Amino acid sequence: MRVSLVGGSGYAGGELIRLLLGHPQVEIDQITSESRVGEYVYQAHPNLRKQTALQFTALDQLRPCDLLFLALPHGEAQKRIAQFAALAPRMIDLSADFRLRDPARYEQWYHKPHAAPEWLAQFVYGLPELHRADLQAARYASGVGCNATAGLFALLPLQRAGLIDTEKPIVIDIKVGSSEGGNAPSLASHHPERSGSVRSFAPTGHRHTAEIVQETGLANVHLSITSVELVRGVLATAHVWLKAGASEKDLWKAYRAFAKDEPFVRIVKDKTGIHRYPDPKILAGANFVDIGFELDEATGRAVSLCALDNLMKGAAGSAVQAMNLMCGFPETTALGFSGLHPL
Amino acid sequence: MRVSLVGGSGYAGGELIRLLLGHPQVEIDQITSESRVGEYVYQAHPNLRKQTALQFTALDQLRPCDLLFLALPHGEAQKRIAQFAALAPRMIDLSADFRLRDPARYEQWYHKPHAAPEWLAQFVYGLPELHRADLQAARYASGVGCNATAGLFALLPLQRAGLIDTEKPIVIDIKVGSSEGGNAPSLASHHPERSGSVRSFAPTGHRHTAEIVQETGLANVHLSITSVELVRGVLATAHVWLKAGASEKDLWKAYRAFAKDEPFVRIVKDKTGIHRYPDPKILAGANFVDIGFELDEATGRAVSLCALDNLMKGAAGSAVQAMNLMCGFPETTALGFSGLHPL
Amino acid sequence: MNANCPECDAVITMDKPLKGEIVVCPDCGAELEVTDTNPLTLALAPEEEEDWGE
Repeated sequence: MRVSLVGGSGYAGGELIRLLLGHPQVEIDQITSESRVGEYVYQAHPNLRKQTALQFTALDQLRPCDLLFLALPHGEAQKRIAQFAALAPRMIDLSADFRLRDPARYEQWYHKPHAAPEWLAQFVYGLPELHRADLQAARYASGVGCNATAGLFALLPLQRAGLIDTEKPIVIDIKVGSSEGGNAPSLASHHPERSGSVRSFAPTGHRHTAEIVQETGLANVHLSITSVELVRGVLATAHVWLKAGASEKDLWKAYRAFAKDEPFVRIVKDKTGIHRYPDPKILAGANFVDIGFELDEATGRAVSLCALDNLMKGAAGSAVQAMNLMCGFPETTALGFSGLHPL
Repeated sequence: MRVSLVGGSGYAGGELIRLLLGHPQVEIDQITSESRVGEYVYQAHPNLRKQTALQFTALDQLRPCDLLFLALPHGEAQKRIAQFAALAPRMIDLSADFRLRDPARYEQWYHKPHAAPEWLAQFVYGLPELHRADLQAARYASGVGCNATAGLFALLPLQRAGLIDTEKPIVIDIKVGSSEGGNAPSLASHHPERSGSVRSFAPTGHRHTAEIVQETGLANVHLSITSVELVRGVLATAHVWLKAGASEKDLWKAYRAFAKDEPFVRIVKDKTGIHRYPDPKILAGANFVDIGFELDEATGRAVSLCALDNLMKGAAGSAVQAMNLMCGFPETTALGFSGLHPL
Repeated sequence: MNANCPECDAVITMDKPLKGEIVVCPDCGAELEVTDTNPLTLALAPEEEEDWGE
């Protein structure tokens, strides 16, 4: 199968290329980048040196292919979605443009009207663990927000088991790395300023709240994002009040049920050792979602934890997983890397 | 004034010695350490090379002095408090042994009965911003818990202004550095394992909750601690629901009123630049407490932020500040270091 | 023979369990002690709560 990638010079694009190069059923035809036209792919992605001889092409040189990945900055894909759709029967857009079903909610969170609202209903939200069947039948899939994904996986085991007291507020405090900001430098990302900082860059609101509300139906959800000394990785700490009487055993049952048939979801809750709860550090480059929990029985508060790599399960990994489902390949193809330890 | 320090080989002890060496009214007589008897102080604290020629002495060599600092591991001071009290008219204990007024609450959080409950009432909780008058008249003061201090300062401005809806839960998600764990190595603190980790080491409960409940009187307080890639520093992110109608202006008034007469409390809430909210990184070695907030008016949730250096305002800095009050010295003496930038 | 972990309810199978034998739960890593073999019953083996982090 021939695939092409629009906007391949960013971090998520680079991760996607790395995965696709390792995919037996896929051959990359073209990778576009307006800023790096003519350069070799490895010049933007040094880990891919001698892995591909491809060079970045201009957007207007794009040829038809079997599946088109879009990894443009937010707001770009929606302007030319029809033009892209004419080039390939299937598309996966990693940006935020087609994640929300409701144009009004898009405008509320992204502060401008959607440029192609009629297309929104045609895109399936690209999180396989939530929309496996839909994706198998889908032509178009959106990517996932990395923070939203971590927040979703922290809530889903509890929600599916009906354990959440929806009257009480849910607080999700998310710790993130610097790669979420993309590869455009700024004073904020200047090393002497960024290294070792613990920065509350979105204390109350964040766009990814909209995806969590859409995909869980829970309304009383409150996000807060703090960036820490990390490049890849997200840790979501969700504070959730459970219905009266919920016990530790109920939680184990809920998390085990959720993870049972999911190849990439692992439960991390140990009583001994130094890896007792999910930690994104060891997930760099892997498509795993580690989930765990702790119950404060005295107050009925459960702290649900989720760790993942924002560039993998939070972006490129889920995109390839969605592609596998859409094209009938085994779901875990090209996603077998287990992460490194120590790192 | 002659002071001595019991248990001077730890990080908090070392920070205390650094500060006392810079205090014009104070002369350090003895510094004890059972594990390093006979060694020079700088061998444990390299930053103090050529700053002091003192050597660690054994506990049983301790002579009477004007004020005795205790920086022993938790549980030790309470066993010999009478013996220490005989040596000095004033004492400041940096450990957790005498922070809680109520012996029952101590046993609940520290899982063993207090060895000298009758002494608890004689100690003032050593946070100057909360007990300035008491400290001026006090003979004995306890230290403060670093996480508790950050949590307290995140709540106090709102509580004093009567803005908190005490029916709703308060969630404080605290990010900490590795120096909180002390200088005893373990597999958990082994660099290849600790560096770059985002570790939920106390997802639901932490001893410092008891101090926050004691000092604020708020019951509905829920802590969670995550250690990140950092050596010194604490950032408390408190999620607090406010009474209906509380506005951004009310918050500004509350924080300004709280910080007005406090030399070490600074408000950090800017609309521009890269230092918009409190960040512990630039507070290393300084006694400042940076507080800030963001209000989500749609939901009435305020996110109150507090950053400090766990070894300074969270331990040795507050101890010296308390000493200044107890001994009638100007409160900011020897605490003027403003922190470094860039760091 | 099967028994449930007292901590997390995971099903633990042992073929020839011995009384007093220690086994680690595959799901939650808790150390369990065989307190009876007919039927197989497991109890949390006492372990002191070491402070593993900061």
